[in-house]
Amino acid sequence: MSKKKLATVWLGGCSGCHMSLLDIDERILEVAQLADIVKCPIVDGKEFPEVDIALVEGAITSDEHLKEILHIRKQSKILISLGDCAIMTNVTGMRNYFNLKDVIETSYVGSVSNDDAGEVPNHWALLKLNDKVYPLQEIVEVDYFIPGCPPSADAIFYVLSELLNDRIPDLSEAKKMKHG
Amino acid sequence: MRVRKAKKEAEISKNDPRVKFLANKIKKENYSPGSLIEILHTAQNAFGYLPLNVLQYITKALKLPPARVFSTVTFYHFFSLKSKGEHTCLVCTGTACYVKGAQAIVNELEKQFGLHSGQVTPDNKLGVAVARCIGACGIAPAVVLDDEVLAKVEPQELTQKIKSKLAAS
Amino acid sequence: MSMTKLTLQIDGRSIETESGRTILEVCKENDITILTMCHLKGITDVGACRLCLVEIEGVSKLMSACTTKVADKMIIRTSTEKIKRYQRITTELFAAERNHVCSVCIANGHCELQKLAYDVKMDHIRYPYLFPQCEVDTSHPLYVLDHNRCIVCTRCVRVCAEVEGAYNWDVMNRGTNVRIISDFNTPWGESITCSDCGKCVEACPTGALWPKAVVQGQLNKAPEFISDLIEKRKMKL
Amino acid sequence: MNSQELTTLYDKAKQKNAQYKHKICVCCGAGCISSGSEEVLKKIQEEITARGLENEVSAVPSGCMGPCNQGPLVKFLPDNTIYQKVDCKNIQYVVQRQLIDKKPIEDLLIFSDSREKPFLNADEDPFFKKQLKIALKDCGDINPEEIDDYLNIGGYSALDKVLFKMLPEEVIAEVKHSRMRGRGGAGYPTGFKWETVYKYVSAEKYVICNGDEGDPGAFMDRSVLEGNPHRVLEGMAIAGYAVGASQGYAYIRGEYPLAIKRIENAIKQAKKLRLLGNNILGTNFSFDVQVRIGAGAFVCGEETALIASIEGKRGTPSPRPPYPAESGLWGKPTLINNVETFAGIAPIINQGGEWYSEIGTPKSAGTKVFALAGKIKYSGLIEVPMGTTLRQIIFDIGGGMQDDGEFKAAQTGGPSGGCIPAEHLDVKMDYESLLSLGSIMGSGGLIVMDKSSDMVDVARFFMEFCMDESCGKCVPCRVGTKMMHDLLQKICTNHATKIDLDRLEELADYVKECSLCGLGTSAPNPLLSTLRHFREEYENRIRQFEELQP
Repeated sequence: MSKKKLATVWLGGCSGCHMSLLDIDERILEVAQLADIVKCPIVDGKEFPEVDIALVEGAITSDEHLKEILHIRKQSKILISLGDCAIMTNVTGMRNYFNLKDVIETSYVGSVSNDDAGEVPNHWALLKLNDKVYPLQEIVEVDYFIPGCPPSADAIFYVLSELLNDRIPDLSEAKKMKHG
Repeated sequence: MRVRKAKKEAEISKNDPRVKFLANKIKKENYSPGSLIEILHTAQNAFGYLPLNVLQYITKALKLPPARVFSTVTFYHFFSLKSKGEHTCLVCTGTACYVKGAQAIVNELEKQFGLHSGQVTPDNKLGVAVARCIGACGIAPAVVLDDEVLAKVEPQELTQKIKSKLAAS
Repeated sequence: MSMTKLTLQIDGRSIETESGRTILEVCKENDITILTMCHLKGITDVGACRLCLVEIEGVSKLMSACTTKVADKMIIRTSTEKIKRYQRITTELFAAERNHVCSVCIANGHCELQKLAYDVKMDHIRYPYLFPQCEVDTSHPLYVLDHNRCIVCTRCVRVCAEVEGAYNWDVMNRGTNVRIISDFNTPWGESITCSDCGKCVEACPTGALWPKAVVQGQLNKAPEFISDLIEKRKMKL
Repeated sequence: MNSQELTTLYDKAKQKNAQYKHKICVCCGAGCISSGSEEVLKKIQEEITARGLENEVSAVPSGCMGPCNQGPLVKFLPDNTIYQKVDCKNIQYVVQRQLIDKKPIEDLLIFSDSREKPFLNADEDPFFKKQLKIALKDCGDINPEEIDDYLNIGGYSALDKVLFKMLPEEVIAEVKHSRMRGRGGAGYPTGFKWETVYKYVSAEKYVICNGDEGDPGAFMDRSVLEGNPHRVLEGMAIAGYAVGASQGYAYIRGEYPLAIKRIENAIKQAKKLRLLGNNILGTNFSFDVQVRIGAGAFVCGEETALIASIEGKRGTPSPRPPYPAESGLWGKPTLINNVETFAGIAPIINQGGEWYSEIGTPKSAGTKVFALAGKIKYSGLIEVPMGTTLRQIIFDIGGGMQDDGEFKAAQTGGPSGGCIPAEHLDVKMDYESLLSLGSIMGSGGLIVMDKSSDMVDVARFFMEFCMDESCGKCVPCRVGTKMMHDLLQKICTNHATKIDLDRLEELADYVKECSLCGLGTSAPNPLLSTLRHFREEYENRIRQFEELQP
């Protein structure tokens, strides 16, 4: 069995899911035996390569994310939504009940600590936020979901090891599903 | 026990002829909670809408829980908690009217007066609403302007008519 | 009303029981799981959440177990593939309707909706979230009403009216605009009918009603307390 | 008053009518009123007086005559000549030519603008000739505001007959024998419904007339209530006698002020003659009717919701069983029938169930009123035997398509029904045939659409209606209709993919199977029927969008 290619992605989220991924601790060696981690927020690499499995954390909040996820979908055989932000927008999506403009004004200008002295940053390198935040499955087809905020390390490892061994994971059977 | 600090609404005047009218109706219905909707109809006809103090009056008279009354009022589209304007324009958007261009009327009203369904002009002169079907499909598209049913309405003619009404008042 | 013995079949099991009971009661007595949300033992059933739908042979419609009485020789199926599929959709619609952000919810870990999601194996929601703008009413000195987490099961409404007798709550508007209200949609703290008893809070299955004295992760509601209370009230001591 | 006195009343009414050589009926249905018919009536009455003809000619308002978009309509009896679009300006001329010169003005006759040769006797015109009127029989010929006019045509004789010559069981047997089915939409056999209520033992029972006609595009109940309110009251009283109820409620939409006014007036008149109220016609039978006004909620057409509304509550439906026949209004056995159903009762009693059962098809007896609207030449109200084909209705009666457009589909049953495409134009209009095409009879709304109609948008329109009218009690209807509407909107604006369509279909099945009441379970029907007959319209839009994707 040839080694599989694995990538992890960090979109609109807090990186807590990646922390949870690291919490699989020494079991990462088992993963490493079956797969090469070719792309990950802490591995340098410009282009998103073709991979067998992509673990995507976070929701789609901006044009940039939208472009990224469409590209990732094309490059990946299996796409996994990792964590509540990717699946249900979670905290990232809590701005969806308001106008984007109001949200930005409130954060940068109106917030108490600013004494009304703040201003909305406007730099070309900053993300251009979309009006609404979307979960991944509303934009692309998603193959597996690992809910949780963050998902447990056990759940992440379970799904990875099943897929790397060409088995179909079923979180509900393993009693590893967790919302929130 | 916490201190109850229910906000007081303006009392309704016992001398108001509309209140007397309402009181008579409630008496005629024997203070029966079952006649709540009939009484609300009477109140709305008299007041044009259902002000909160009128609801409180009805609630007390019928000995109903306030939440029961409020939930009933908000369930039925006929009842309004806000004043609807001196002149009202009700556009029927039933199937027949829709097929024959009710949407164009709604659009024209929005264009001319900036009003969506359920809105009133800031000066409270004109209110616009849509009805689901007033049952006058043979004369579609139909509009009710201040209780007058207009047949086969042309958007521009309607807005002209409204404008002359507004100018006259 | 005289009770007559009757025999029926649920999921292939032959069960003896008495007339006058609902399918849900009979299932519970016989350890047959039926998912519910708007049901709370002791208060009037309304058949609103549609989770307890069952198939009955010879009946073309699915029937809600909480409101349908058993009859002799009834053949009932509670967990066919079709029913499971519908239960999952119901759960998804619950979750997509309001803003159920488990990770920051007071009821996280002690929520009946969350448990339901595990029961129906809901790992994600296939329908677009509605993200409605919902209010949080903190005006009451002891409790909070958070419409973001409300699923409009109306257990609070019925407990307040039927058990406490205060009738503080009801439902306003219709369709997806329905909201639980106190009095004339008055802030809860200004209600003239609420007796501050907290029964609605115990009855609420989610994080929509909660006591201010609790921090996240410690909320532990006891709706069965309400059911016990109703039983005790029936006793003549 | 007793039966004897009723006969005297009949004689009196006959005498009163006999003195007139001519009767002029001016349609004062809501449609014609909005075209100015009340003014026309006033002018005609003035003209009659001016000519000193008031002892020979009576001019009265009447109920709906049918062709609503030709109004104001004026009918001259006994010639049965109908003038259309009558203008106040030419009344003098019309009266002169019709009554004095006996030379009817062909150019003003009904359908004169579209027929080569209009008919002097309107009943010979295909629009009327192909109809068979039972429920609407006297609408348009009598003054709905005068009980004398109803008595003159033998009104309340059916009530007289059941009170003195029939036992309640016999009345029920007669109705069962007629094989009449409920005209409100579901088509439940009326006689069986009556029998069920009759069998429950209770000191109090209720009869409710469901006039909460909320389907957009339907105005049958309205026309019956406006045109012949006494017929409905008589039907209700007969039902009350048959099932053992002494209190009736007429629940009428608040949107129908004229219907409310006329039925209230009719109740007053009937009570005065003791045809309603205590000890009707001197018997032990008492029956009173109260009007309840709806407040703008479509769901209140559902029986359990309607009951909640009459009790003064939110009109939210409750799970059945228990059925209203067992535990309805105030927990008592309750009979609920539609306006049109009640309007059909007196003829059944007078002419026999056998007569009625021979009209229509074996499974759907009798006649049905339809409200024709949309892209059809002659829109308005018609009544035909069950089993008349859609083609006959649209092309023979309705005069075909407006502006000679091409027929695309007909929508029946409103938001609970479906669309019938051109290849099924020869479908028989009866309960089973419509059901087999994925539509329903419903209460009788019939909207004709031509090629300019977008079927996806039609589905979206009805879904929006259901979403707005959902009471919000059960989850499938409350959230499901909203989700389906959003998905349809997405398809309409060309933003949807194949997956969206799959989701939509799954939701449609779910909402249909799981909703608590009829509004929810039938809400997906317009969607499902357009998907069934016009699937390519959905797929084209999806293809268009998917082709745009990189």
